Amino acid sequence: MRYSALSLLKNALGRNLGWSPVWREPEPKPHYDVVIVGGGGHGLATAYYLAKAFGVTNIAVLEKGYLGSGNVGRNTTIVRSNYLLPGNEPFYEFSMKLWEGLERELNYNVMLSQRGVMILYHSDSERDALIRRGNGMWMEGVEAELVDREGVRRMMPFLNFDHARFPILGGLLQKRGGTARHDAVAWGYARGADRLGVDLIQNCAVTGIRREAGRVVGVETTRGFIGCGRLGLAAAGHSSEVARMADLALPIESHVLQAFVTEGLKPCIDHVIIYGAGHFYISQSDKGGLVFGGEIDGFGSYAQRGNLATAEHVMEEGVAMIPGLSRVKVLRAWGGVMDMSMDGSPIISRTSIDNLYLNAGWCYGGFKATPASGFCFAHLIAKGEPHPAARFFRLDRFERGHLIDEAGAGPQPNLH
Amino acid sequence: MASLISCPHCGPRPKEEFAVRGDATLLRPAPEASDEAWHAYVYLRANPRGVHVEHWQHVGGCRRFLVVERNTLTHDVLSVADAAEVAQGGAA
Amino acid sequence: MSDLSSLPVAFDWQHPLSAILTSDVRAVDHLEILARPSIARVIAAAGESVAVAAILGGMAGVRAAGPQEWIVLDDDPQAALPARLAERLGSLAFVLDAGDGEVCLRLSGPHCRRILAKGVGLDLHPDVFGLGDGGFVLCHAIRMHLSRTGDNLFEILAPRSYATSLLDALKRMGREFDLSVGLSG
Amino acid sequence: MSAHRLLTGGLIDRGKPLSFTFDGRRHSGFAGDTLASALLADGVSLMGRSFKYHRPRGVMTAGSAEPNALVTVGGGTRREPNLRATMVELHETLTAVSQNRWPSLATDFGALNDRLSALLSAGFYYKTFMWPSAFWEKLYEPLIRRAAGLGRATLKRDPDAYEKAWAFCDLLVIGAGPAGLMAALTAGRAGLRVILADEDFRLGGWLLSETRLIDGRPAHDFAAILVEELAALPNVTLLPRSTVFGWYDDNVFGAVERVQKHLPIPSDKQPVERIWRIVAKRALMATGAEERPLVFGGNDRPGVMMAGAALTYAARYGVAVGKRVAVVTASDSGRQTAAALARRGVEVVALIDARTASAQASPMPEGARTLTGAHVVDTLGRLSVEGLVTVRAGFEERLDCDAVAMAGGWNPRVHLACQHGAKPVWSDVHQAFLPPDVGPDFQAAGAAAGLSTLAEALGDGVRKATAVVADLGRSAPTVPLPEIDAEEAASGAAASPVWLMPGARSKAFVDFQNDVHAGDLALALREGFGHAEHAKRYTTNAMATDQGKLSGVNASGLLAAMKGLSPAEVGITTYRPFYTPVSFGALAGTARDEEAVPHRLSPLDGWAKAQGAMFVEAGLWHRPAYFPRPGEKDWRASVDREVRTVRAAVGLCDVSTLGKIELFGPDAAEFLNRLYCNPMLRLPVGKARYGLMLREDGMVFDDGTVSRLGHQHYLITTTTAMAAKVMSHLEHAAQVLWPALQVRFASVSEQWAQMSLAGPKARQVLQAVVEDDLSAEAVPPLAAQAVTLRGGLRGRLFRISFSGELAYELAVPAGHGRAVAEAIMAAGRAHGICPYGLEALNVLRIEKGHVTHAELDGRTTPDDVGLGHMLARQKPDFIGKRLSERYGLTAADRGQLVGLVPVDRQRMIRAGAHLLREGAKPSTLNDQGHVTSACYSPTLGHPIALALLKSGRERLGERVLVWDRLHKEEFLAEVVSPVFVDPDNRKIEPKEPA
Ligand SMILES: Cc1cc2nc3c(=O)[nH]c(=O)nc-3n(C[C@H](O)[C@H](O)[C@H](O)COP(=O)(O)OP(=O)(O)OC[C@H]3O[C@@H](n4cnc5c(N)ncnc54)[C@H](O)[C@@H]3O)c2cc1C
Ligand SMILES: NC(=O)c1ccc[n+]([C@@H]2O[C@H](COP(=O)([O-])OP(=O)(O)OC[C@H]3O[C@@H](n4cnc5c(N)ncnc54)[C@H](O)[C@@H]3O)[C@@H](O)[C@H]2O)c1
Ligand SMILES: Cc1cc2nc3c(=O)[nH]c(=O)nc-3n(C[C@H](O)[C@H](O)[C@H](O)COP(=O)(O)O)c2cc1C
Ligand SMILES: [Zn+2]
Repeated sequence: MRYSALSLLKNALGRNLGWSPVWREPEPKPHYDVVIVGGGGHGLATAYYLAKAFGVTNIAVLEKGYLGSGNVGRNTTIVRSNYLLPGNEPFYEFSMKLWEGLERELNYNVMLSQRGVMILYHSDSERDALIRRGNGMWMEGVEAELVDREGVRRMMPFLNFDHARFPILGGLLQKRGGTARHDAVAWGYARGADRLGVDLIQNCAVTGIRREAGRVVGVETTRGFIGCGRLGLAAAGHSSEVARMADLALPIESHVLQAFVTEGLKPCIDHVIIYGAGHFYISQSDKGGLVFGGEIDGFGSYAQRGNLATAEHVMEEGVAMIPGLSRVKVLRAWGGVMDMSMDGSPIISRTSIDNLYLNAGWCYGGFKATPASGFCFAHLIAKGEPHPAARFFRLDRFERGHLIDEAGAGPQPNLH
Repeated sequence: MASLISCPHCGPRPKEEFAVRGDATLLRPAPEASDEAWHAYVYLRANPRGVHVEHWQHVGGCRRFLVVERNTLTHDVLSVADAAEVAQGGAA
Repeated sequence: MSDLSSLPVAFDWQHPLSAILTSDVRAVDHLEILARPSIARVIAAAGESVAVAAILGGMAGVRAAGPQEWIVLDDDPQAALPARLAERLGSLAFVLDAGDGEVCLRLSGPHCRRILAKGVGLDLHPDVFGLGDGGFVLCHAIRMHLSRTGDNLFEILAPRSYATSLLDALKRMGREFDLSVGLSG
Repeated sequence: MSAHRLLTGGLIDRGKPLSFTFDGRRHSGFAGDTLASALLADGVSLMGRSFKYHRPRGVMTAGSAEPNALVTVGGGTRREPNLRATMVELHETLTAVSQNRWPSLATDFGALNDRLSALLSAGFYYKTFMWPSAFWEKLYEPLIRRAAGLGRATLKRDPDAYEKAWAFCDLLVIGAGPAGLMAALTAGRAGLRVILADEDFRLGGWLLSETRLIDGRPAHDFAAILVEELAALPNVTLLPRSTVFGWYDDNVFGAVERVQKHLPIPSDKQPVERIWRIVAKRALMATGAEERPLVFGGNDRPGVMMAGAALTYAARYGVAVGKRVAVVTASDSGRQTAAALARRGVEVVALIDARTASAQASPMPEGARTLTGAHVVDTLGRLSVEGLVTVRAGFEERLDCDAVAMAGGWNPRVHLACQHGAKPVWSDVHQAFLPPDVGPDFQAAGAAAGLSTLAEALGDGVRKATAVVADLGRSAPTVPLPEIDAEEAASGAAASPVWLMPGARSKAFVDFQNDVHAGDLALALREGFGHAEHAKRYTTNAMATDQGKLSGVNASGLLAAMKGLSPAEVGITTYRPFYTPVSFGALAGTARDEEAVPHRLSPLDGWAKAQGAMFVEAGLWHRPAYFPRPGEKDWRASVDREVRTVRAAVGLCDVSTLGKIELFGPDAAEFLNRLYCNPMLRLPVGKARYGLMLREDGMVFDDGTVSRLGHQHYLITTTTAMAAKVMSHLEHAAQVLWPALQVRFASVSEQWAQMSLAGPKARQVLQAVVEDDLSAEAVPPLAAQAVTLRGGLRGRLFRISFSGELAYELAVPAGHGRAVAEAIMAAGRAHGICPYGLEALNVLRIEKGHVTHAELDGRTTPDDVGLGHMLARQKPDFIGKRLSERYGLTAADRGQLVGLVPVDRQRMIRAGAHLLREGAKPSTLNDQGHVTSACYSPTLGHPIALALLKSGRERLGERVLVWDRLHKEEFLAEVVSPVFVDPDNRKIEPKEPA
């Protein structure tokens, strides 16, 4: 059913009884040309583009929980393409462009809100690093703007400009950056893929990868064996667990990142703001809750929940940046299991097994990557060669020393 | 466990006093070991969902590196020992 | 060289907290800033911690500071602890002068546990943290050495550069109980 | 007496009237009232508007589950939105205003949404607003955003203080109802360290609403006696006004205590709120149960509320919620409540029981009609309820009433026990979700464990606490249970809940605040969002400020009913902190503003201040940036002067913040040799050497100096920023990598004040304060030795130069630092000495091509920054050796350190500019590198810069385009050697004494 204001009106008159399911609930077939493990944003987008742009149609996405139950449904929804390194910037800009057409592409309003993303700086060296970043963006044709202190004050008067320790001196603004509605992205791609014939199979955990003669022939699942021609892994925080089923060890650690939302407030923060002196970012959802987060908890975890100490630290930084948050109340805290790679950048790559492909290592920044990740992974699976925008995201870059280390923190994931 | 770690030297202490270094099962290869061994040591991680052995440093306390056996799914801590003692085959 | 040391001391010594305002009245809960204690850090040489512990065992002012490490403290600035200890311990240990690097504070009074609970994640109940117990702890992100030296008496050693910040934190923690602050001596 | 205040009873102090305002109108209440009870007493039933449809709403509960009566309290910087009127303690001068309405609560234009509700069905926004695409940003989204939210935050600086504290106990009891009080008493008498926390300002839980006598006295008196005994026990801590909001790993609980929120003007000696981190050996969840609303048409009209709440208002606050109350129930509990209401003097006009006659009969209030097997299909009235419509056996009837009390059964408050991921367990016997078994450390007691009677709750508290006492190795006293008059019968198997009363004539709400009605859940199911978590996200059920305390279980029940499943199969959405919302301020505690992180002050801080330094934050340090003099028009003027003075005469700079680590032991040399990439074994005693540490991945980690003070005694320095990391790195190497090496080390950063004296006149000046001979023969470049200062003070002297000048670093015990610095300044006055700061230091080092963190950013190899010659590949091993050989780290086209000089000498190069070949089009592919550091060189008289340029060392003499698109600048620069000044290092040891 096509969505539009008209269909909404028609159905309203029919007391909304006319709507039909957004996706089927098919039984798994015995064999697919391509099986994707993981019904998160990336897995669903991959299936969608495989069917839409690369002509593969016999596809299944296997999801152990419900669609969108992973990180796509628990992130702080920031989308931007303001990366530092040339290995990353073109890819994220490609993603940004796909975002900008996504509602039309999917006939689903993912509520992309290009309200502007501001990274604040508090010292001369932070400013210099942002200038480098901004000029790198312009190299890729991406608009960026260095805003001085007064400019920032006009846009965000509630910030703590007078902080004697970490005064706000200015910021780097990407106007096209913003937020998108997390769940809608999963649902929109799922609906789109389903309409193109992709089987979305929920409550179907992959428990083994069957190989014959060095090639993958299918996967064992909680709903039985499912054969496949090619296998794509898009399991985010669980990548290591799934890859282990094919005896692959990955350059990845799984860490928990918490996110938070406040009670609903009348609009008061109009941009996405990233605090440079610490690790804090905040925006206001269209419902009115302030959605924010900070650092990872710092230890390996698959528990999808974090600890109080980290939460307190996030609040400390929040109040340092916006003193007036003090009387705002935090409603809920949750966690996601993140695939932290050893250089902090993603992997979209072939593996040592011929027909097994890997999409992982998204750290805390893979939501914004969803469209391009899906497109590039589909490209790789369908054509066997990397999409140019993702050509640096190879699994063997660690062995070869072609690292893409935005934070310069080296091979210790909890520092990225 | 991640609210508290029982340091064998200092007793139970809040997590903020510790810094996590990562997988403690990895052994630094000999200088002449293969490229693969070095790559595995620096970059590849078992990253288990379940019991994991990690290095935590008690930076806010005694500053010792500890070997912490911990379940990454439940956050239960199963054992904590001094890393140097473990490395030298002492109390494990 | 020897005649140089007989020259008058030309370079004043300054306590990092010498500029603070001390309280007008001494309240029941009080924080005393030691004027200039003699402080030494002792690190046992490899394999010698038992021997060092045995020697230090009999001394006053010895605080455990982790495996193989101790801090020794004497209120008297003339105690010249580092030199004395270096002599006593010989090759068993390395002795460092910490008299300039650390400040020493003493917190006393009926509420001192409640005051410390506002910064230190340590159970200070006497059954758990008894007389003579001590160790490094974080207090408002500052690593300090805390030990119990009496029923309602705690001693704090903190790095010099953090002294002002730590004092501010302790004053805030004690505000509810009108904690007073004063320099000793 | 106000309209609805009962003449007697209640735990309010009728001798203490309080006046307050709501939406500008004056009201009065009594001490002991909440804002909600006082408003109800004054006949105010309309207290809020719902989120989406702006429907008029009244109070539903008497506690923290309140979804509707959210108000903004206070003014100015103390204004606080979204407070539950049911939890706000009344105090004199309290001002409250309603929210989410315009222009007024009674007349709200937003209510137009209600008319359009068919269009605004669940998830409507995903299906529209897509065309034309520009309209989303410009029109639709702003419209949606305008409608967002409930209260308005000020975002002004908060005048109040907050703090955090730790607490440790054997047993934490959460909830001070009958179960919790008895548990605390049992454990307290046994000598355990007990903490009893309750979010209410008065301890007693349901005992404060109970209408029967206990041991012959009113239940609240019984509670007061228990509380009194507990308060007297030294091992028991009572925490009223304290909500336990989270259960974290290792049985650590988070609680927020509202220390002064109930006072008109908080005292500044105390925080307004305090976070407790409670480390509990054992904990009991005695949090009681939440009454379940009934889902029927019009169940949201002001005046419709939970039956238990109606009783609490009567019993505890002396308020009749209506003059004619109808009770709607699907369980015995509603009948009991009706009876209790009547006992408290509230007129119950009807009891509508959805169950048929087979249901157990309970005593009925006199004069109340009883309709069994009846359903409510609608309520009447506009801004408050005036009646209801019931249907029984097909016959419709209108009933007059001004309040409706609904009793859909009880949901144990399982929240906290489910925060680690265990799901609540549906019980067919209880027809409710019970807490999961999460092990012996955290157990439920009383109504939270599914028990329904008072006697059971009291007994369970004793029983569970007794088990804990035994478990912790103590013996428990016998705590006798009190006598209760007219104990109700334990109801045994609960009746099956009525998830939806059939035949609704208007919307039947499930989630009141977010306006989710039964039809929305049906739509979600129809569209494929039938999984409980999908339904939550699609409809926003249970996502409001009350987090589904009233709506969560009902949504499960409804979905289950629609799917023909048991609630057990549908489950319930995930519980997470916070039990109720917690302020940023409380969670941040004292760590705000100046106190956000600790300050570190150098021992020379006082000296620098006296010299008029301008300071800059560098990590935790407060460091002098430059020392302005009168007449200097900007910082550049000061910096240029400082640089020139160093190059021509002498300057003094505080370098105390460098990390300093002393190492001892037979293997210290070997240890250092493995840590640094350059050779360290043969460093002579009395000498210093520049050293470079790598990470294991081959990138530069830190640089500094290594000095050999004795045969087995070394001192290394680190950069200020990396001091802590290097220390950990050493500890890792010593404890984990090579524990067999006999090396010991300690940070001595705090012990020493260190100053750099640089410039051609440095030797003469220094000689004035140092007794030892400072001639080039006695103290040659890279000497490192002990020295004696005038008067006998012992220090350490290093001949180390960062500026390229004749330079010394002098270290003295920190306490003497200021006096020594002052003496040097006095001695140097005749030579034109000046203090210099970080800015001048930076210029001096750029002029010499020395790298700092701008170049050593974790992505550069020694070779990248021109230090490839330091890599001692012949050493058998050092950290970073193997992986630095990888192809990607040795490729010829990596960025390499070069110098840049603008062709037009007037152009200022900026750090962060990128580089392009002359004539090349800007693109990521064409990018040739970037400027890492830049400054104006007073020595050369023009701007200079350092850059990482692809294959840069081969390109000296080439012209590149400096491209700074952010500043809309591009100009040519010449690629030169990174050493701009004195490339042959002649100035380090001037031939002629200057
Ligand atoms: C708190 C938080 C905040 C974040 N904020 C941002 C942000 O602001 N901006 C941004 O760009 N990114 C952000 N991210 C990162 C982003 O959410 C992730 O990088 C991205 O969602 C990961 O890709 P995905 O959507 O495919 O992952 P997921 O949604 O996690 O998908 C993986 C799926 O695989 C399934 N799966 C796993 N194992 C198996 C198996 N054996 N069998 C079957 N299925 C399996 C999982 O159930 C899951 O549904 C954040 C992440 C978190 C946790
Ligand atoms: N069927 C039923 O379950 C039912 C029905 C009606 C009345 N009752 C009565 O309820 C009583 C049950 O006694 P009880 O002691 O188990 O419960 P209770 O309701 O008397 O006490 C629970 C207490 O816990 C507090 N609380 C809840 N969550 C909290 C949190 N997160 N932090 C801090 N405090 C919190 C509440 O403020 C309350 O005071 C009995 O008197 C019983 O008769 C039960
Ligand atoms: C952007 C965003 C906004 C959210 N807003 C709310 C909210 O307003 N209310 C709420 O209860 N939860 C909100 N959540 C949190 C979800 O309820 C949920 O906790 C989160 O998606 C993780 O799922 P889980 O808690 O079921 O594991 C939000 C989540 C995200 C990612
Ligand atoms: Zn320790």
